[in-house]
Amino acid sequence: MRYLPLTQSDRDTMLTQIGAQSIDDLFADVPEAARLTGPIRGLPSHATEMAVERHFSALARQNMAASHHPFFLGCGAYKHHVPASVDHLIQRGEFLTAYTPYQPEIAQGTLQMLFEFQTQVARLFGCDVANASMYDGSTACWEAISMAGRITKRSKAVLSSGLHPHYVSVCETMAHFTNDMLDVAKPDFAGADTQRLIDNIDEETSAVVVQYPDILGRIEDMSAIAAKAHEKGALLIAVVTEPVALGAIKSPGEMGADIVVGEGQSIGVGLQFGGPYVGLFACQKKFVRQMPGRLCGETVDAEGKRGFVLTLSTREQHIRREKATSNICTNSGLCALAFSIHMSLLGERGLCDLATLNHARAVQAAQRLNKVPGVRVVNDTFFNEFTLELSKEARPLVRELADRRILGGVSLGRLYPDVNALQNGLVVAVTEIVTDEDIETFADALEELLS
Amino acid sequence: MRYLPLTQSDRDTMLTQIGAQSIDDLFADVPEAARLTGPIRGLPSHATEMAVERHFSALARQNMAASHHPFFLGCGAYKHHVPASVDHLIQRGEFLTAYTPYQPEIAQGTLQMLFEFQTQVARLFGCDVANASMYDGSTACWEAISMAGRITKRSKAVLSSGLHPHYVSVCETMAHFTNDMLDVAKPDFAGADTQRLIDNIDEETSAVVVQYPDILGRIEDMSAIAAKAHEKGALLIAVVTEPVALGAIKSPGEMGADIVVGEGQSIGVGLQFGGPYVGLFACQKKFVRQMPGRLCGETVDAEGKRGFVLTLSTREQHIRREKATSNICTNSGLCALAFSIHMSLLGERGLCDLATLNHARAVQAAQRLNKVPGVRVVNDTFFNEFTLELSKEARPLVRELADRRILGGVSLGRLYPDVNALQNGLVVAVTEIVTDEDIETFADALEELLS
Amino acid sequence: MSDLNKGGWRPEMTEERRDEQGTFTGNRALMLDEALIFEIGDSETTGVDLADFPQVETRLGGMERDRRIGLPGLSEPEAVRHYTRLSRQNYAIDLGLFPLGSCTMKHNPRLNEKIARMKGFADVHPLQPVETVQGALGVINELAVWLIKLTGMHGVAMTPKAGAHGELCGILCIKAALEARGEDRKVILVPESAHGTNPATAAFAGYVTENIPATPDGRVDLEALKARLGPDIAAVMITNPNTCGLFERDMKAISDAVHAAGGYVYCDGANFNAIVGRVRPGDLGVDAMHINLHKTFSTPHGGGGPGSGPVVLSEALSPFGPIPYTERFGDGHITLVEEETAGDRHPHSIGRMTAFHGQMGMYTRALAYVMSHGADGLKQVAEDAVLNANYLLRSLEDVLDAPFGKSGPCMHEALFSDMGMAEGYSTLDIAKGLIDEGYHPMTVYFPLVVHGAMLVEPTETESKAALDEFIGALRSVAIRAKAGDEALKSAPHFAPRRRLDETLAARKPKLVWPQTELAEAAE
Amino acid sequence: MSDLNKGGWRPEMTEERRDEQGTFTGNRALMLDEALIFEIGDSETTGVDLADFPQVETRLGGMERDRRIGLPGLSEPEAVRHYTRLSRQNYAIDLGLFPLGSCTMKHNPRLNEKIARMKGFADVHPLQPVETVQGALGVINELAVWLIKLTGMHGVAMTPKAGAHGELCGILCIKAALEARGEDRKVILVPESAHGTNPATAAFAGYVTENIPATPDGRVDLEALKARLGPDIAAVMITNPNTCGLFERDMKAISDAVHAAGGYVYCDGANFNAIVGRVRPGDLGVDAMHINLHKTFSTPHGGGGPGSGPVVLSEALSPFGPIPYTERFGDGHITLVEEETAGDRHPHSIGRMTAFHGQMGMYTRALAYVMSHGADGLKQVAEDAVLNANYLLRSLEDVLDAPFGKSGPCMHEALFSDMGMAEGYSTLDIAKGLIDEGYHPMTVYFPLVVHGAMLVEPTETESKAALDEFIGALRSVAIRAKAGDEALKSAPHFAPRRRLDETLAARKPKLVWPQTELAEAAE
Ligand SMILES: Cc1ncc(COP(=O)(O)O)c(C=O)c1O
Ligand SMILES: Cc1ncc(COP(=O)(O)O)c(C=O)c1O
Repeated sequence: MRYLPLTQSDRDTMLTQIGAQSIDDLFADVPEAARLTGPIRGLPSHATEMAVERHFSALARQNMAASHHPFFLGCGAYKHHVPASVDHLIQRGEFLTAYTPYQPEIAQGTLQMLFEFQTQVARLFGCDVANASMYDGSTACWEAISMAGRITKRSKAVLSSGLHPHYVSVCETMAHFTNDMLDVAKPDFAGADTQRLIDNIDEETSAVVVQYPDILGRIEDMSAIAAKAHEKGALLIAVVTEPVALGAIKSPGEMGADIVVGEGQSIGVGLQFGGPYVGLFACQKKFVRQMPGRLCGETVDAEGKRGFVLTLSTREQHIRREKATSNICTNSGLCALAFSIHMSLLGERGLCDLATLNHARAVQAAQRLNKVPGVRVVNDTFFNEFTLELSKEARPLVRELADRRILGGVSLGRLYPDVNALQNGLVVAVTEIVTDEDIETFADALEELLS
Repeated sequence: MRYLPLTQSDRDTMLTQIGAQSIDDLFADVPEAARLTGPIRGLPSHATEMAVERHFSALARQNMAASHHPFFLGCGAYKHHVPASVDHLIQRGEFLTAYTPYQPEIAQGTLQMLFEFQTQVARLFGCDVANASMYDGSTACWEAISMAGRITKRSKAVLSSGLHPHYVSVCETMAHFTNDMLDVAKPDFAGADTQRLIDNIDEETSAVVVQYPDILGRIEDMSAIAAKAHEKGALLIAVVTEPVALGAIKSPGEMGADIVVGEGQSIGVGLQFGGPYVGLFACQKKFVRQMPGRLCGETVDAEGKRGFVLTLSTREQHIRREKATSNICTNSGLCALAFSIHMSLLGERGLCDLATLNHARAVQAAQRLNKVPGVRVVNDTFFNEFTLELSKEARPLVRELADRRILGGVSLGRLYPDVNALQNGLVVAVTEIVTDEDIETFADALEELLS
Repeated sequence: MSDLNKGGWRPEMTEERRDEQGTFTGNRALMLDEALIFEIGDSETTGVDLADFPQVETRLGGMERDRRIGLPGLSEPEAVRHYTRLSRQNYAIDLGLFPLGSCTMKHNPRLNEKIARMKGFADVHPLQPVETVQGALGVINELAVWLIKLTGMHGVAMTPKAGAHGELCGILCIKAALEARGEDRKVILVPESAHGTNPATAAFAGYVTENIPATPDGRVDLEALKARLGPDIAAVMITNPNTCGLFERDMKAISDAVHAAGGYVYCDGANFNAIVGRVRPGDLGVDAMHINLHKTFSTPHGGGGPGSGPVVLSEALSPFGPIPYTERFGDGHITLVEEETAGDRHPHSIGRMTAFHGQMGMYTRALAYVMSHGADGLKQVAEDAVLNANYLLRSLEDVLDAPFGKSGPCMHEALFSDMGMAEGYSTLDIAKGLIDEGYHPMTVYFPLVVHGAMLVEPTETESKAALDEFIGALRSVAIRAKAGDEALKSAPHFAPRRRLDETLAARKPKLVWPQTELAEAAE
Repeated sequence: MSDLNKGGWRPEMTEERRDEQGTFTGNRALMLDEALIFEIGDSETTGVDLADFPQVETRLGGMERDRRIGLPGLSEPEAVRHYTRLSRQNYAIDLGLFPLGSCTMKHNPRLNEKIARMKGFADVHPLQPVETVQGALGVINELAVWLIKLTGMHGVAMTPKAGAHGELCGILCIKAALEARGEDRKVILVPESAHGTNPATAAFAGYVTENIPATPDGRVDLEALKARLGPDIAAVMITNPNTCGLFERDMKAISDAVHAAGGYVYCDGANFNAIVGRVRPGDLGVDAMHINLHKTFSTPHGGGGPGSGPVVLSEALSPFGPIPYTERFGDGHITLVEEETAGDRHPHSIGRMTAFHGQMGMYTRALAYVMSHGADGLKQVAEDAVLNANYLLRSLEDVLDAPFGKSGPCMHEALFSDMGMAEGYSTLDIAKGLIDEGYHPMTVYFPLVVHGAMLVEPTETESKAALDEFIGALRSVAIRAKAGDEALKSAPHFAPRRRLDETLAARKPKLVWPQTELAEAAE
């Protein structure tokens, strides 16, 4: 077998040397009843590389790949062009096949990269510090609520109706078992629920959670929410699912967010059918010891040279066990690397230009689609994603578009199957990958399907 | 521009520091008349990575890729399954972006690999030594003839009719200008021209050149040719275009070949529409100082540690200039690496099994195709490639097969447009990538097209 | 005669800037130092070219950014070099044996990398209509079947993002099952030798944890455990094989006892590599077990992640598994059970563990891995992993103390303590000495139950020659630690950095590069 | 109590095997030694799994192999590690500045690697029906158009496999043109500063070579050249910019003179990077010039190749270009002119230079490169390359002798001599000193016209900061060479190997691993 270096004669020699009769001797502690005598039944036997590759090629062909079709999906996962050098670099064996950098003398590559990543994320979010990544945006969101609970010693969080419904679900799963209270609401085409949030923050509130831009693509100023939260001793948690937006709009930190979490997939990582992604987690300095996850810090070595280590580990499970700030261990290191490389390639100029380009394309698309009879753009404000209200239910329409080889957005019916008022909503994302032709094709198809 | 690190302010600073008014000062030696004032006209301006990638995707889609269709082409280029690790490893920046190992202290990676490659090639071909690669099989073939000329001080080479016609062409191009004599002939379904070769070797003959297996896929014993050549003071040059064959059949060295050249594409490199490929070049020890190309040799460093260097450079152009054994400089290093990695992964067991598998599939295919009315298998012997004589002209038929999405072999009409007797010939290669289904599909299509 | 540089400008760097070892750059031939992106890049440089943008009226609603962010950019050549040079300061499986106990640092096949990058998997959006992602759903479903059969369990929750997330999912399912029975048990029992994520997870899910006592031979004390069982015990969390490298002989009896007391058995499956294809946890009475695809199933660790932690579930727990999940119909079509249909099809679900479908990129790799090995090959994996560990154990126990060396064969890892080292020498010195020898050290100071623990896991992807070389190096270092070799106290000597001051890092945390320094560096 | 190892077996390696620096393995942390595949592998091990083969009656005609070959095999983990470890003993552009004069070691964009691997290019057979490879032919054709326009020439022969092969192709075209005129000229004039391939090529094509005299300022001596022209001169081969880093001011006059004397002008285009987009060789009267796609057009050097050397041709030489080549029709369809059609379409062709269509894998990369830069970007490439070189020249000329420093601005490379070093110190010491500083040395001892030549070519893909660091390092080393620093004589100190004994290698060539040693090693 190609992955197993031991030859049969190696095995025999080694068994003899350690005084075992056969390999079964080494499994002597397994109770008789649980010992299997042959390979597990009902599973195939080994396969050649070629056979495996062909199997997957056949499966891959059953999927419509984003780059082969006009593509307008967003809602928490965005398709951007990722430079080829990113994927080349993350495949360097020294990055790909390294473990968590617990031995810093031979892990400076990963550590320095994490330090750079943390700085990039903190600056982008307008925060003092950021950690070395979480699983994804949705789990980071719950971790932020949980952290706010530890800080405020309160257990009620007020969630914006504009928070991604899957993020809400993840929080609900956890809150149900931790006896936390979540104040939730569903989105409304009429506008964001800033006022509801402000009204509902009270002395019991640990945090108010606002997505920016929100699930329908709207951009709202969070300053007033932050002010009210701080007045009541609560924290403002901002959630960013499209970090590219921050090349064009104010950072949440500027508006007073105490914790900012986000999904970093959009930069460097790609769609990947939902994972692995990379959770971004930043906060203001005073909360650093309540942060979940790994942190990389600068220090010096025995010769006084600058170097990096994982630090403040007394927050973490491997040191603090049941008293840790989170149970997270393995995080999303390689995706953080991809994010960081892509962000270094962009730089401030590139990120801002990319944001401007995305916005410009989205505005063009919104104008064009708004002209289609039976289509109304819901948003007053948006970055690269906006919501259409259609004259028909959106969910079947999305399938019809797919039949025409157009991946035409995310229907709100998929996200909110139980909210009648949203069934005609279609969330459309437009990034730099969308061409004029794509927009025309989409508009034409919509026109036909809606008439 | 993404590949240019100088900023405009860097440029200005540097120009000022070196005392130039403008960049034009640095081009002052270019005569006025040849100075262009702006970008060259008629060429597009810079393009984004995404735009370039899309351009090539569109071009790539216009080609029928071998792995997407039943595929039976050979004749000097073979499709084998190359393990994914090969391509991963040759993309290591330290291999990919290194230069020729002229500074051995920081090029031991490339050098040790070349030493291993040379040993693999020499052993495979049954020779004492091999060089660090040539451009491809066809140019290696001429280099061998040229080398035989230097050794024997004669200038007539007898070429087997089974030698790849493109290789013959390359030799003819050169021989025309170097005033060498080539005794050539066209292949014949009746059998190999071993006797012609033996008969034509005389005291003027520098070398006799025999392809093994030959262009029609036939396998002939070269021992008698070697004996006659040696008797007359000539050399036997064997040419191997499908090195996988040598996992199943005797090496040319065993049969008395003095120089063995070949095309290494088949192992590790892939089809690549004809290039880059890798020329293999091996010979017996006594001829080593007449070899063309680079050689890597073992030595020790100042501390006595084993190390490798390029050696016997007095054969080469950079030292010997017009007296060099060849003008070759850049060779095919990275393809040699791919070859060597794939060969190390195979090992003797893997190579022999691969050869057995290829042969078995080919025999199955030959049996099946031979049953198609209007088809006759020409070969008595073959490895993984054989020739069919069809009841129709093969060249248009190959195009008709392509219309049915079958890449059904190489027509002899393409290779020998001027030899009438060969127009119904179709050379079919069958490697491990061919499935039973592929064979059936091919046979069925042939049956239809020939009826 | 050139007109250039008449002024005779020269750079200001003739002065000697050489360090102790005599180089100007601080480099050592191929060991290259590398500055931070904040020192190299500047905010106007970019390594990405973009199309011109059309002029439009913005719809940003007055929220335009008006401050600079402070993100340095690099041209592509600078970026490639920066990250390539950084990478060279890392150790990795691709460089050599990586014997981190509990981490299963096995070879990561490159075929899997290739497959994960096929556009049909890598370039698909999680919210595409299910009809357009049948192949992607197929991968998830096929892998689910493999995991269920390999473990002999009833169901599997695929979405957890890593081992700890899988633990959380399993514990929540247990909590949900108890809730469904109307019970509110408060305590989870966890052995002291357990990985930190076990108690952390229990706490994260709102439980209190208590210790499970161990026997002197390194296993769960069945009688003591039984004595503690009762109506307040929600579950036990047991690692099997355990972190001392031993198989829990009494696992089935433990499960039976826990079940009899109305609790559930959570098994930490991080060490599944020792038994995959040879023992099915389902046969031992386990209710939930996470599988680290980034351990047993060869997906790369990536310097810390991403991983993937599917949890296999018993029949009792399966109804509570999270959404979304895949269901295959007779005709081969696959559907996704999520919010809309969960109400009917999966009413007891705990809900979502994560936004989308989990770690697709790891599923492709893991499925490619299990298909490559097949059921026969996976059995061989376990056997070779265990053989390699036992070979190591027996090759080292005369120079390193093996506290449980007499407790039976070890499984896929061998545990040593620091007993017998010279005064003032510790496990840390052995670890740092191994670095100089060209190895990543083993796991150190874990599990906590052994003093100065060294947990050595070679995995099955090491050849005998590689093991022998490692054994030689470790013996040499161990002997030096016993002899009190001074040089060992200051190891590593040859790594990119000497020992790093972790106390300083924690005392005065510098977690980001200061904003002001960018401006300066960029000048 | 374990029953294992009752005999108390221990490995036989407790004895000290530590080297001078104190390690057992000989490794230095991340600088890892690596044995040969013949020492690691054995002939029964394989890293490739194959399908079972059907039993058939063989058709090998009794030629079955009956001896063993002696090819060692490695499992995949061993292979990945072997080559990864080897790679780490190399310097490369990806690691740092690689200032090899005449080699144009510029950044190799990763986009190009991705494109070259698209199945539509990488997985296509050279003899497929042309209808099935229109996109591949399109790449060749598009690149041909770029090369013709960039050089202002009439045609291009795409198939040559590298620079020297391009030279050969160009010289054969010249020979064919002369032959067509019924002339048999015997001599090609080549300056002493020319690259070795120039005279070697001329000789390979059956010519004798003679020197072209140079002026003291480092350029061709036009008057002396004119004096030598005559009916025996087939061609001159001139490198422009030349290998002293200077532009041949008189190039047009040279061409005119050669043409007037009935000869042809071959230009070595290895240094095209200095002028691409700014000067068209066609405007200087050149008849043939090869272009190293692996220099100016960024295709990777790969540790020695593969390259690609298309030759652009003047109207006079175009009829003689090799087959096959592509022709695009008005409707976009592309045809391949090869044996069958050459008779009608291209009757004077010299024939094939190589079996197939040349270096497809390099065409894709080069075309991606020129498209990325565009005509505007390529002009900037030349300007930045020249600026960087001049900046280096002026930053170093006070510590290193620049023999042609007063001959005008340099082009894309700067030339220095060893004048002024301390007794016993040479260019070699500077080169080896740079290795310790973390750099690949410049080209040394070439061109031959300068004593102890050092030819430094930074390329345009280096930042100012990278240049400054290199300048500092080179100044430091140069000053040490002038001061006679002992340590420099034994440099490099930190590389994987110290200076290697090249004499020994040549005196007792060991070019392959001896067969017998495999058997031994495998035991
Ligand atoms: C025994 C054990 N349990 C649980 C975990 C946690 O797994 P993960 O890091 O994937 O969250 C680990 C991994 O380090 C482990 O070794
Ligand atoms: C000036 C010059 N001419 C010709 C060549 C030969 O090119 P190649 O190595 O591609 O054959 C080189 C390359 O080294 C060169 O520098």
